[in-house]
Amino acid sequence: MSASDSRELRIVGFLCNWCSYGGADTAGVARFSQPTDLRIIRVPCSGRIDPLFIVRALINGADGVLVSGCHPRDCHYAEGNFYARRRLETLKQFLSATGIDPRRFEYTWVSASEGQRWQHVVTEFTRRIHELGPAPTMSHVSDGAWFDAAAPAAAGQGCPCHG
Amino acid sequence: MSKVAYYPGCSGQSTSLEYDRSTRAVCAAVGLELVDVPDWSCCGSSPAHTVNHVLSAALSARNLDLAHSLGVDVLATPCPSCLTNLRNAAVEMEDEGFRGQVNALLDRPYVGRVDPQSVLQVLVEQVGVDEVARRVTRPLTGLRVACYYGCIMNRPPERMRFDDHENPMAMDRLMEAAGAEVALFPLKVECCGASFGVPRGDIVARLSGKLLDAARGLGVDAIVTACPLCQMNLDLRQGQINAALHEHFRIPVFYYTQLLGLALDVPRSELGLDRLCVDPRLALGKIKAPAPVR
Amino acid sequence: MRIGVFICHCGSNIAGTVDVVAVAQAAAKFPEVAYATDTMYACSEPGQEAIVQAVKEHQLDGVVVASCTPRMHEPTFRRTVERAGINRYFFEMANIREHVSWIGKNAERNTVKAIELVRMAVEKLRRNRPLIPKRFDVVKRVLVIGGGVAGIQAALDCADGGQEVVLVEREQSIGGKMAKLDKTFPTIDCSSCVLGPKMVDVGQHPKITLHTLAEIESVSGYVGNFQVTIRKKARFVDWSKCTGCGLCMEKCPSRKAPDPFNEGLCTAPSINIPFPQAIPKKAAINPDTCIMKQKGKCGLCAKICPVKCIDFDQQDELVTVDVGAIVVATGYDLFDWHKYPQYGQGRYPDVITSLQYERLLSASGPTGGHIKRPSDGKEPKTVVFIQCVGSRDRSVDRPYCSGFCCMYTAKQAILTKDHIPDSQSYVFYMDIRSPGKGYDEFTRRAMEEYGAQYVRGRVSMIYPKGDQLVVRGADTLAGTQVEVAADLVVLAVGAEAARGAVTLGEKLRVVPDQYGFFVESHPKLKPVETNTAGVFLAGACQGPKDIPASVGQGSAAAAKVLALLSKDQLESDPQVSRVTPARCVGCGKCVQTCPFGAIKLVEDRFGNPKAEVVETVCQGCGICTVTCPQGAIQLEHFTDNQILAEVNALCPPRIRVNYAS
Amino acid sequence: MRIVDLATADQDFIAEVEARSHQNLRTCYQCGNCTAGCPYTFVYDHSVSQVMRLIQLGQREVVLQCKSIWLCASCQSCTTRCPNRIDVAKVMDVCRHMAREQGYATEREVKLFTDAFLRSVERHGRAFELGLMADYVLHSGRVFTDVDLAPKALARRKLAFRPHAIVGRDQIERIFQRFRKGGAHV
Repeated sequence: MSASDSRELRIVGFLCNWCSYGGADTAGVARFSQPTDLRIIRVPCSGRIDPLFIVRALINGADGVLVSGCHPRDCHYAEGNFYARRRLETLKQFLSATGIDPRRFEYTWVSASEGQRWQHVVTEFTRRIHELGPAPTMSHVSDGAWFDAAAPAAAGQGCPCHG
Repeated sequence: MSKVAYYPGCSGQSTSLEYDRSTRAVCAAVGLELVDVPDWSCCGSSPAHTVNHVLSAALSARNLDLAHSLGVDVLATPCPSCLTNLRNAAVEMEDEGFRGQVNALLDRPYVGRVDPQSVLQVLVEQVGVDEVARRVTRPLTGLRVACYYGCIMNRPPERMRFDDHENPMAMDRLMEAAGAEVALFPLKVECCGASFGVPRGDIVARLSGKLLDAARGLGVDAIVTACPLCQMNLDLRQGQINAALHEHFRIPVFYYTQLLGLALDVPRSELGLDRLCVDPRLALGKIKAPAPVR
Repeated sequence: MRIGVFICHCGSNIAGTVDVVAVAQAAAKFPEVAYATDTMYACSEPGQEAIVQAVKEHQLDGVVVASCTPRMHEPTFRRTVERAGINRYFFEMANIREHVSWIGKNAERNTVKAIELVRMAVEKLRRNRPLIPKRFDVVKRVLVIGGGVAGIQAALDCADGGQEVVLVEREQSIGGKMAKLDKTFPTIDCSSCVLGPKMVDVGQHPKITLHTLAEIESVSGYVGNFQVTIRKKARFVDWSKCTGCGLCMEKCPSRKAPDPFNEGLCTAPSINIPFPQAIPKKAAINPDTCIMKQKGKCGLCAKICPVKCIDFDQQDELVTVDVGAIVVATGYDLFDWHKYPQYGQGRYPDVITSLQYERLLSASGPTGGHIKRPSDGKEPKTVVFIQCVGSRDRSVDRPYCSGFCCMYTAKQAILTKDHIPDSQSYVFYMDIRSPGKGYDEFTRRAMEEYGAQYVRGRVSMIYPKGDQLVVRGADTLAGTQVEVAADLVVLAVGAEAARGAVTLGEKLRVVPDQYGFFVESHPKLKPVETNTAGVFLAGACQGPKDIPASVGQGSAAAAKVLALLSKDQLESDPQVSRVTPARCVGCGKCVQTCPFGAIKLVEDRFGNPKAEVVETVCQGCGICTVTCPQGAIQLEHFTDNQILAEVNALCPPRIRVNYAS
Repeated sequence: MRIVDLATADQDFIAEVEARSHQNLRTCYQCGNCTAGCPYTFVYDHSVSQVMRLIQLGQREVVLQCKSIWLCASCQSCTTRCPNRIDVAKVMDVCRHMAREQGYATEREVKLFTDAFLRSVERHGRAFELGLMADYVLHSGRVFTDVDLAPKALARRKLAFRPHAIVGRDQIERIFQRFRKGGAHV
């Protein structure tokens, strides 16, 4: 099923200002058509993304969350994306424990010049989310339990920056 | 001792019987065990793939399956044309859709998971040039040769994944190991006219003539080949080429296994030197310490 | 709060696939929105004026503009709201062009998406705070990295503008690629005659400090206050004494190493001055080939030197400078043509690069300006030029056009005829790209006046025959294969990013594109700026460029630097982290994670450790905000509450089952 | 000279060649490198790069009736050196397949030799040179083909007088039978 001819799903993107937001701009300037499901929240750096933002989006009913930052070593703030990588990787591992399909969350690296790559990332991720379908209502899990389960990731447990 | 499946190819039964025999002898001499693919059939050669890729792959698939049943990883063939067909089939059948079409032509679905390689590749990569050099007892000192690989042994590189595709060196290195002097042949991978010998002899005359001319310009005693079709075009058809181009080429064209066999002191009866059309005796006379005739 | 929302048509760019009127109507119903309208061009003069008027008319204290990317016009609109009397951080932008109208064709979906993006912006704006920038002093000095023609121009313009300049060059002399060229197109000016005086000016300018044989070790700081460490490599010669007399070069017994200045066409002594016009004209020892450095004996140069300036024990030296701005002018390198095995991979000595050919043409080159082919020194009568070697070729990952090869090949064909009147040149080309002033006329002259035979097609292979090289190509205009026996083959090798560019980019926080060329801030409007404030680009480090374009960019970068350094103080971006001392437990995790050392631990009046942000040092990345276990440190303008408000705007919270438990 | 009406480009033809060869033909920018390296250009009626261009222009009849597609030996020079990584030899192969299917045989001898070869394989499981030569001579009527080589070849025992029939030759026969029945298109 193509993403464009079915009902739109709710996909939230967190993009760093310098690379991936620029990459999305580049894709737009080049008129690289993309599925329209994604809504982008701009943050200065992928290192600014608190795993709790992602968990919050998913609890609130987002069908997918996509994070994108600068390629490793290319971070505008030198090392923000390294912190992001560790946090997001930890989050990924914890997600399944909460009952959320970890495939609903993905992170990737796209530079400001990579418009085509951005188009590809959005298209593929949207396709994946449409294959998974709308996120199930999580009424059987308590909201608080979710946060409890996600807390280690959010607090960056197993992440060196949190000691 | 390394063990590989062996696919001689149709020409090894007739026009290039000496290539098959000398290949077997050389491999035995360097400790490479060849296990014949039982009841192998024709790979389809160029005619099959020029008609249809599924048909071509089906003809190869049967052989890949038979080789697979021997429990080896590598299927070695001396013939680059067979190699191309077998390799293309093996790679393309990784695609499920294509494999389905091929299976529709076969009695049993394809299972073969062997890697088709040229005997030359196996010799260089599994035995090693140094090991071959170590076993040389009668070096070809004094013999100056040009190595000609033919067009499809190494091309396209992504598919063949062996040696440099513009300047392959495997045969050059083996000939050096055998003690011969190797002239850098700039037309190593130029096509000789391939299988147009029968229907369009004029094409072969022009293309193979160009190769002979380049070899003559290098002042070599002989050309060394690894392809039955190339050898046939350059050797058997050398007279036709001379007639068509008003030339007087007289360059013997060896299989590399024949010269390697001489250097490894393989019995001459296994090398079939008498089956070459252009008399090789003058060239062999250049070898400083000629191998004794057995 | 009273928020005004302005939905831009951007002509038909947005209005073509977004119902802007519907978006404005929807926005009018959002909380705290007092006014919503659509506007033709929000960024135009009347568009901005309408915003100012609306602010006054409707007593607005916050503005949302839904138009293009904030990376383009956020500063524009911030100034607009400031003109209207609002703090400039009470402004938010919704990107409904690049992220909506230009990528989706379905008007209905686009409109819904635009509404949601506006909703997000409104929710964020409701939680904004007024921010006031701090001021800090600017270091009035500029660093120029790279001493090619672009860097030279930037350095001279900055110095002439009254600023102190530190010029760092990796090679022993400045001059770059241009110093190696014989003549320049389309005027056939002598390259060293044009460049030489500029090099001398650099050497003599009282405002310019030159470091050659030097590289950037590290960079820290921010616009107006960079700290740069420069590694001056050991040259084993005391340059304060060396007079450049060249006696050492004559006597050096080690002269087998290929001469890099002459592109390996000849050899150079181990102690060497690269070329007669070198600036600085000082000798340096190559430790890899020097017999004394390798074997511990020789020292002939030390004995012969009249001023005793040889110092075999010299070590690398680190120099630190403070600068307010940086110009990157690191140029390009030549494509390694050995990636084309069909051109011989170096097996044929008479297949050379275009830059090697420049050295053969140059009067100061290894053949004294006589074209002699490398194999046997014979004068070639048939010269074949092959264009696009490493350009416009996906198979070697160089799909871009190098831009200047068509022109220099035409020049070389002309010069060949000048040098050898009975010669014939052949040029294999795919397309002739000569869009500069006087350029196309120049390539026509090569064909019409100088008789160069242009052949439209690529060359498939080169092979030797006798003492010639057979070049086999195509003439696609004639529709067939062509062959020509050449005495010399010149490969018009393309340009690629300078080696080391990526590493340097990491230090400067300037991003390279996928081929290693540095990315400018905006391809149209900010061609010499980068995304790192205070770092500018000039010349071919941004992409292949010819000399006039490089010089133009050198001057452009200098103009940007001069404008920046004309201010005594700069405003720091107030979008920085802020600590709520009451929540801070002084764990110091933020101090450890801050990449800029912008956070320090101080004691409050009770002796408790508390984090404190140095506002002018903080770059506003927000890594600390995520790190803080207490939520005590928040990045202004991107606080947790603001981002969560955006999340909630997109995904409204569901009924909370058992939340209390 | 033939005038090409650009508006009547056969889009189905372009699509079919692309689908069967798995190549993006639009990436060809006519640099001519395929023609430059092709050893067979001298016998072609349209050079390889022209064939590529004619496909881009949707000129089905011109391409399928040209001699070049029959004279390509699949030597891989074009494929190996294409700057746009197009498998040109495969495109040539596919054009020949399509020409065959549509009953063209512009180079009759080449087609007859191919047919004779495959008949030999179908019959014996392996190629039987003497038999296929006889077959080819019979079908082509070129009775003197290579008769000059016979003494040399026979003296050196290069030609077997009997086919090397294999046990599983009925399996090969069935491959051909199924192929003809299905008329597989790839």
